[in-house]
Amino acid sequence: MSTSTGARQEPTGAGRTGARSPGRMPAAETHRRPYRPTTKRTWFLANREYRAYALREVSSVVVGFFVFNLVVGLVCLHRGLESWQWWVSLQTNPLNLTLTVLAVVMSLVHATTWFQATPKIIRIQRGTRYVADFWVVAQHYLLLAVFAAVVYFWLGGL
Amino acid sequence: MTESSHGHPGAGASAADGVQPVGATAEQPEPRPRRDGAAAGPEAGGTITLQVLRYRPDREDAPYLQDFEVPWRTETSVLDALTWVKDNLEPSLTFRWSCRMAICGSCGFMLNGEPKLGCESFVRDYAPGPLRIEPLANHAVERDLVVDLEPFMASLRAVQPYVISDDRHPVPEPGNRQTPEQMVAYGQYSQCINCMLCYAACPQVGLATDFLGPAAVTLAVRYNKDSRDHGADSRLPILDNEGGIWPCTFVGACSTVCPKGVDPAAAIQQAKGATAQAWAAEFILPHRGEGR
Amino acid sequence: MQTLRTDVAIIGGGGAGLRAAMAAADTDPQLQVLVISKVYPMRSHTVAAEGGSAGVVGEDDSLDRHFADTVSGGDWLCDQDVVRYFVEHAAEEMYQLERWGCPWSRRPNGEINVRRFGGMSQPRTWFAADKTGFHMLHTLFQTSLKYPSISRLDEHQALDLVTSNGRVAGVVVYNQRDGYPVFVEAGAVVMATGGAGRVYAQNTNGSIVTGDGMAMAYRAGAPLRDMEFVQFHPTGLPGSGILITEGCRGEGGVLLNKDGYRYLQDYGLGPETPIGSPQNKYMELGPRDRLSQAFWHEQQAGRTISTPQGEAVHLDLRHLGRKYLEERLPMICHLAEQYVGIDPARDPIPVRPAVHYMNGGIETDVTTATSVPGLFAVGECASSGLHGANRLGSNSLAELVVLGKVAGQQAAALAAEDPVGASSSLRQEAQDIAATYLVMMGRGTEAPARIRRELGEALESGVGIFRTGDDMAATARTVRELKERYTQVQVVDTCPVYNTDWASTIELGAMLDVADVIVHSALRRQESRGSHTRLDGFTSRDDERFLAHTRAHFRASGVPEISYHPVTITTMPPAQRAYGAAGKTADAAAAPRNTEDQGAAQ
Amino acid sequence: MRRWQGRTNEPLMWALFGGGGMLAVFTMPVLIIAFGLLVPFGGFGGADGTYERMHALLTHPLVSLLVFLALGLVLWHCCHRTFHALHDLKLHPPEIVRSAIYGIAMLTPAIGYSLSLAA
Ligand SMILES: Cc1cc2nc3c(=O)[nH]c(=O)nc-3n(C[C@H](O)[C@H](O)[C@H](O)COP(=O)(O)OP(=O)(O)OC[C@H]3O[C@@H](n4cnc5c(N)ncnc54)[C@H](O)[C@@H]3O)c2cc1C
Ligand code: SF4
Ligand code: F3S
Ligand code: FES
Repeated sequence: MSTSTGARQEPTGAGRTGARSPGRMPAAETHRRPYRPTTKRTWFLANREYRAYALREVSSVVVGFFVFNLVVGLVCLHRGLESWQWWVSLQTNPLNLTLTVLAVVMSLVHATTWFQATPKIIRIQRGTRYVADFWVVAQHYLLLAVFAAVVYFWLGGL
Repeated sequence: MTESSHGHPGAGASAADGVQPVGATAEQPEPRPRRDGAAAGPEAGGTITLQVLRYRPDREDAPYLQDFEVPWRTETSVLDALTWVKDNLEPSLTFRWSCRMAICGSCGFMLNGEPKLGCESFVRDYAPGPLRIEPLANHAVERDLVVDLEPFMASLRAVQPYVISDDRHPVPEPGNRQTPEQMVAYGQYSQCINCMLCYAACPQVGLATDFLGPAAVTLAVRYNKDSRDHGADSRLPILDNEGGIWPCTFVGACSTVCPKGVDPAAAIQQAKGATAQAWAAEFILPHRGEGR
Repeated sequence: MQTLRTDVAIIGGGGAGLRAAMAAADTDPQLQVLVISKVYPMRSHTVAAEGGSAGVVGEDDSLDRHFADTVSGGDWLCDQDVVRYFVEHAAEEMYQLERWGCPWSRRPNGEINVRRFGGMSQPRTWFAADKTGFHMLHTLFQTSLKYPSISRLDEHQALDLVTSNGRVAGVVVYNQRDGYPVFVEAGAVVMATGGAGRVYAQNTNGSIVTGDGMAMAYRAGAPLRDMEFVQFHPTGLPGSGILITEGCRGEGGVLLNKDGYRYLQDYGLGPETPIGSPQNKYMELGPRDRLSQAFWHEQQAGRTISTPQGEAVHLDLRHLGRKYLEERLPMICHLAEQYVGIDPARDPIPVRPAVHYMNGGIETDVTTATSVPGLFAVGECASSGLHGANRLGSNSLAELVVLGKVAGQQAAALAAEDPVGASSSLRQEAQDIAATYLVMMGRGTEAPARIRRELGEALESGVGIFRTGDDMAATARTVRELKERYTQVQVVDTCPVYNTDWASTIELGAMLDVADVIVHSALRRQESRGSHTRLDGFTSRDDERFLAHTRAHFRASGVPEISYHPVTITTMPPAQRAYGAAGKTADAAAAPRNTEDQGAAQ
Repeated sequence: MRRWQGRTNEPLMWALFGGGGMLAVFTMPVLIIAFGLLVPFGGFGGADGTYERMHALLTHPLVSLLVFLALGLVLWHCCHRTFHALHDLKLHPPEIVRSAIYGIAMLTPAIGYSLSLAA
């Protein structure tokens, strides 16, 4: 055991007069040799929960691509019928279509994960209890349905 | 240092003076209450292989797994199993524990890669094994299953986890009134036992070394939401900071693993909301919060 | 060797130590206060306390009642000046905790709520659900972070006190994280290291509750007092000993034997109170010693329930309903579910007595000063004179803060007026102390785990709920023999950092010293009082000979030196200790000065 | 506005991210199905029919502005997550990358709107 070294440490705090930052006393010498594991770059594959998280994050990227697509569409709309027809037919392009199908799936992933998460941020307290998550989530689905209906009737020309 | 085989561990230290620890023939672990009554399952038992991470800073440069064959019964917790190893096979195996009733927060380990309290996890749930026991992830390993808690202790202190009063809100004598409704606002966040499971679960803790982390932020939120406290402004600079709440990307694993249902993920997201509000308020009223 | 200089050194980061630290810092912000703890403070065993903390509030209660309950609960072995001081300051400290943020349970209007507790004539137990100790400890610890003058040595194990001319001048500690010993020089030392329940095989205590501080003070010359009074809690889980709080009974839980009969009515605690309306000091709300003894009798009569972990009785909470249980006793529900697979709303919980609390400890007066100058003691490691022969539930947590504050103030005052200077001879002494412990690493032949196990069993059999001279003598011999074997104890591990093999072996040394004192104190007390109950002819209280504190002094070789000294009695002369219906009459006769409110007593 | 060591503009970034997310989850699934599938495959009649109905409403400069802003907000949300995903991959991108990513979110609708006005 080489624990007690000969070197005699001078006192760190000088008692009544000594000012020292609070908290843990500083170590004078140490036998520590901590091993520091590092996070692997592929950590997000390690378990189900991380994979779900990764999927959620990726879903935004896909949704983002579609927003891009919509912006283009909107510009085309402004530029006249021909442009618009071009954009509409572009959507049926197999590559574009694949992306769209992926976007549908991802937007649903995106929406459902978001809906699951919101009750954590929005907590409605009633007396000594919180309103059950179910109601917060249900409200969200209702809003989604309302928007869907509006778009459906608008585009359907009703 | 050779990796020892089942029932023959500890070739290292004890060999020095020719004394071998008691072998696998030693006594059964201390009995624990078994599942009983309505929920009783059949009395089970057997032996299981524990693969325990070993790292002794004076001997090894890198950790390795050592196998131990351990007898168990229905009521044997993982902590009991480790204690049995320490008492009967390998006295140098090091891990923290105290209360053995899931309240002191000492005994967090990675069990087959998942952060768990050793005293509240039962071997029966891992039979037939093997069960891998490692120190909490995202922490520096001091020795065997003991990890470095000092960074957390620094975060804990940083968030000012105490009631802060100010001139406009003098503390009433003899004490405050606080309705059960007001207690609910922070009650859940006051249940944290500082067990660090959430730190082990949160990837951002591993990625951002200066992240305050789930439990420390939760504690700040606990006080911010306490009707007796007026310190939210004072805690803002710690939370609204590069290493404060922002490294959190709402992975949510912290809440999944929390043994006390604290839900740190919720606390952090609420802190983000409150911080954004404070930001907006200062944007509109630039002098808000200054001079205090 | 590294030397640190501080004004007040507090050994122990539990409720008592932290309260003392804050009081010392408040007394004189110029002083350096150092909290030394072998675990991070929030791991201290105060965290495990469930039920609550006593403090008189409200119109229906009075300080005199709390006083009377405590003194009779302690079977008149309490120092009444201390009890008086304690009851007068308990509520004030509970409010202090409130202002620091402790989440006490409340009434709907926002006022403090109190619950019933065993042996207390009124509901006066403050509680934070069933995690009172947890919330108190975390509140204290977190609040202590506010003080710039409080520093800490976490995960530093205290090894021994250093004295200079009979005055305590510091303590040698071992830094587990960095792996070296440190000499802490201090103007005053406060011992707040908690109990020693781990000396018994079946106990409700955590692994760190090993009586280190008691042993350190004892070796430094401070007597250990009343150590034979070991409290058994009637409701531990069989096997593990995990505590099922008295709060369960306070809320209306009942104890049943194997025939489903509420057996307590047969042991002077009746008449049976109707299910759902518990009454203070009746039946399940009798004191712990009586309830544990009743269990023993039932077991002798074969009316207990056999479980694989030994005999048990049933604690029935079913009538309280799931909603109420989850609100008032959430942790109990969780513990029962986890550790015995029981849903308390559907099935009764098997329970049995387990060692819970050391009523005795390092002798102190009302100022927490020990007989060794410079050394104070507080909390479970101390015997302040408050608990006498049997502590009432919820008096201990309150004691931590009431007397913790006193200890901090006293230590600060001493450190300020009489600072001890550093001297090289002291440092040499410290170095020698460290060396005697450090050489243990990598030596010896006797497996400590085995000694520990045998010790626990010996104490269970000799100084358990009921005692006889023969059994005690046998246990005394066993302890001696174990102490002998301990001189050859084996420490395999030689790693300087986090050497828990070594650390727990040092704890075992402390446990042996404490156990030795327990047995010898018990052997000499030829009467039955409080938690010391004999079966061999000394079955009743003997105020003639034993209305006195037992005092055990350390002797380097041989058994402890036992002597007696008088109990301080101020206003409440010894009377019969009775509960249930008998208690009502006895109380009326015995209680001091409070005759005006006796009518509402029950 | 108070300043302190380490303070970031993250509250603003996060608030916009949250707003965009909220908008995205209520609208995007619907918009993707409607414009990515139903419109191109004649779910609402021919392209000229939808053109009629949409052109009438969406070419109003104010409505158009609002729509571009909304799309920008959603894009902000997506870019914010993309940026953090880089961090998750242990790529700690320099400031310029960060500016570029959030820049996409701001420039895309801006350019779109100017082109529309020009049309
Ligand atoms: C399960 C349980 C439930 C209880 N419930 C109640 C209740 O409801 N009401 C009530 O009034 N009482 C209750 N009690 C009793 C009460 O909780 C304890 O008596 C009290 O908490 C002891 O506090 P303490 O501060 O003295 O010691 P502890 O909290 O045990 O702290 C001891 C401190 O000393 C340190 N220490 C010890 N040895 C050393 C050393 N060698 N070197 C350095 N540091 C050291 C430890 O690290 C720790 O920080 C309960 C006890 C138990 C076990
Ligand atoms: S929040 Fe939960 S998991 Fe994290 S430290 Fe606290 S109790 Fe443990
Ligand atoms: S897991 Fe980590 S990223 Fe946030 S929600 Fe929890 S702290
Ligand atoms: S030992 Fe205390 S939490 Fe497990």
